[in-house]
Amino acid sequence: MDRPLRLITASPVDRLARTIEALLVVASQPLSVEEVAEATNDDAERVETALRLLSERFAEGRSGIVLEHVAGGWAYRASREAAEACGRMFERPVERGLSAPALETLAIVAYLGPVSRPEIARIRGVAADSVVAGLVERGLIAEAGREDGVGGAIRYRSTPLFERVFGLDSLSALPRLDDLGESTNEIRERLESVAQRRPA
Amino acid sequence: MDRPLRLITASPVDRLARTIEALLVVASQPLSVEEVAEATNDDAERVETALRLLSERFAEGRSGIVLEHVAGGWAYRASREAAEACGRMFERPVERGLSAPALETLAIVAYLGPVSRPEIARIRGVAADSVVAGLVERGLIAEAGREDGVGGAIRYRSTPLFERVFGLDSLSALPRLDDLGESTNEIRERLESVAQRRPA
Amino acid sequence: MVVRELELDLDAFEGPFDLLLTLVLKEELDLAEVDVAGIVATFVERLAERGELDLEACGEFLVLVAALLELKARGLFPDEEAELSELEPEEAAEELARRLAEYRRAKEAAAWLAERLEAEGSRFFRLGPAPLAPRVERRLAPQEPESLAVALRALAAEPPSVSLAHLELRFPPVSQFLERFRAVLRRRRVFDLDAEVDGMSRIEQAVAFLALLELRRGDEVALEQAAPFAPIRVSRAAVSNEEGRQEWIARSA
Repeated sequence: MDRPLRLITASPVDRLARTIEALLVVASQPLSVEEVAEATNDDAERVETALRLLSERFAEGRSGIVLEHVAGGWAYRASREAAEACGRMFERPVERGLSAPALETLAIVAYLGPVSRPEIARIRGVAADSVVAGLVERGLIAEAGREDGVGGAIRYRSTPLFERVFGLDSLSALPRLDDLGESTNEIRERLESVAQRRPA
Repeated sequence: MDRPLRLITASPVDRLARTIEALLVVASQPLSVEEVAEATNDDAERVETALRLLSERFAEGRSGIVLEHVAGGWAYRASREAAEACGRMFERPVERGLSAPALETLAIVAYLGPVSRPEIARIRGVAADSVVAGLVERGLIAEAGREDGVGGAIRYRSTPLFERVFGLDSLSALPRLDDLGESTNEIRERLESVAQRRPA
Repeated sequence: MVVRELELDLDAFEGPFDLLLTLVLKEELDLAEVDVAGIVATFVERLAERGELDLEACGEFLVLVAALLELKARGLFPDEEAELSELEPEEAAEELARRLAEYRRAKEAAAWLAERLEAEGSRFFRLGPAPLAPRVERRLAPQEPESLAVALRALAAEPPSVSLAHLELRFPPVSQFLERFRAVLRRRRVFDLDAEVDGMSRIEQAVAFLALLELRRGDEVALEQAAPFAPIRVSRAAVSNEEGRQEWIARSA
């Protein structure tokens, strides 16, 4: 029991523990012992020892960061002591509106849908991938088959949630756009021809 | 100097620090002092004190988790010591580097943004479309409205991810352009010094 | 080698380079009459005589000739660039210097970012939500349907007629040739400049040559010429770490 503190600080297991500490803070999934052993180039037994060490350090009541063993492996969570503050942080206020790219894209899907990403990109003059993904995630638009059957681009349409958010009984209740064209096709053609003349 | 250890452990700032520790481990973005103050229901000054305390504890060389001020807020990252192990397990945000055109475009957007593709093309002298699309896909730049309001070209700005990847506190941490290159006047002076206005 | 003392013997002008610049800036010599390619040829001959490449002189020469070419290109296409041709030569020179400075600063900033990226390469942080973080539901307040119509009308609006043409460089940018030559060198180790620029205008050929000088300056290529006016042979610089890195980055572009 000679100077145990010094020993621990310098021991290789502690170095391994620090590395694991780092891996866990970067991971967006729980990490299994095998995964950690592979990343650290160390053996599973030593990894387990280090993880036990860490779970003592990152324990409820002792630390705000708590290391927990869950189904898929090991991961950090917030301590129970911090639950209230976490609640406040994640309780997002209701968003007042959509970003300009999201609104443009949503308008195209609502009026012209079902419509594919390449078509949206042509009209907006910019790749639509991330904006479309965001709207799908929020449930405002959804996939609606493919263009020209198998192998064509995925098409999107607006959802019932979209209609609720915009207070519409159905899509036919959308404000009229007679000034832009008499039919959906005419409006679509007009938008595409304007897009071609827009400065890249 | 009575039992200082006990005192520190029980002090309210330490409790606050533990709560902040927890918030940071579940947050998806760097947290500003204001956001932390709001979540913890505490005042900004005390939050700052607690953060200073934490950044000493989570410091390079001392811990695998490193707390840093980046992109306008506080966030954890892995220690440099653990970089090798992290490299085996995770992809870097900019895994395969950036091409020279991509870096030039990124520099223009970071310094002059919001800026449109035609403006970027004018400065670089070549079309910027695919380079801009690539940077958007990597999340380093994002749309920021259109030029001249209605009907204009889409403008772009750099993202918080850009600041994090490059380890910048904020955009104002970029070196001043004047310090990097010759100014217009210097170039003009150079032309004139060579021309030296001889009696013709 | 002192660039300003470069002795020129052109159809329109005989004397040192700095005198030529003085006369041009004073509008006592019409730049349209000046054979810029001839100046480049003279410079290359002097370089060849010295046997070794004077990088400093090349850099200075590059800036000066780029300035001359820009001014000349403007003068040669007055109709296509009505707005620019209205500029006084003084203003044109200033505008040119401004643009050169702007592009140079963008390049310097890019170089700084590249260094920074290299230095911060060992920076790892979590992208996305933490594994055990609560799932956040994004709720949207009730929206006005009219905002959709407004957004679509904005997309149908005629683009603003403000032309950016007056801001564009008529004169092919050096960067265009830099990228082109780099692309060629990725496919082939050696090429002849003459074959690459065949069919281009003289101005384009001159700019292509400037690009080569710049590549030489950055040690990306080696240049060989058996004799003055013989074909210029361009080869990839000996493989170095730097080149390996360039190629690696280029592939991921």
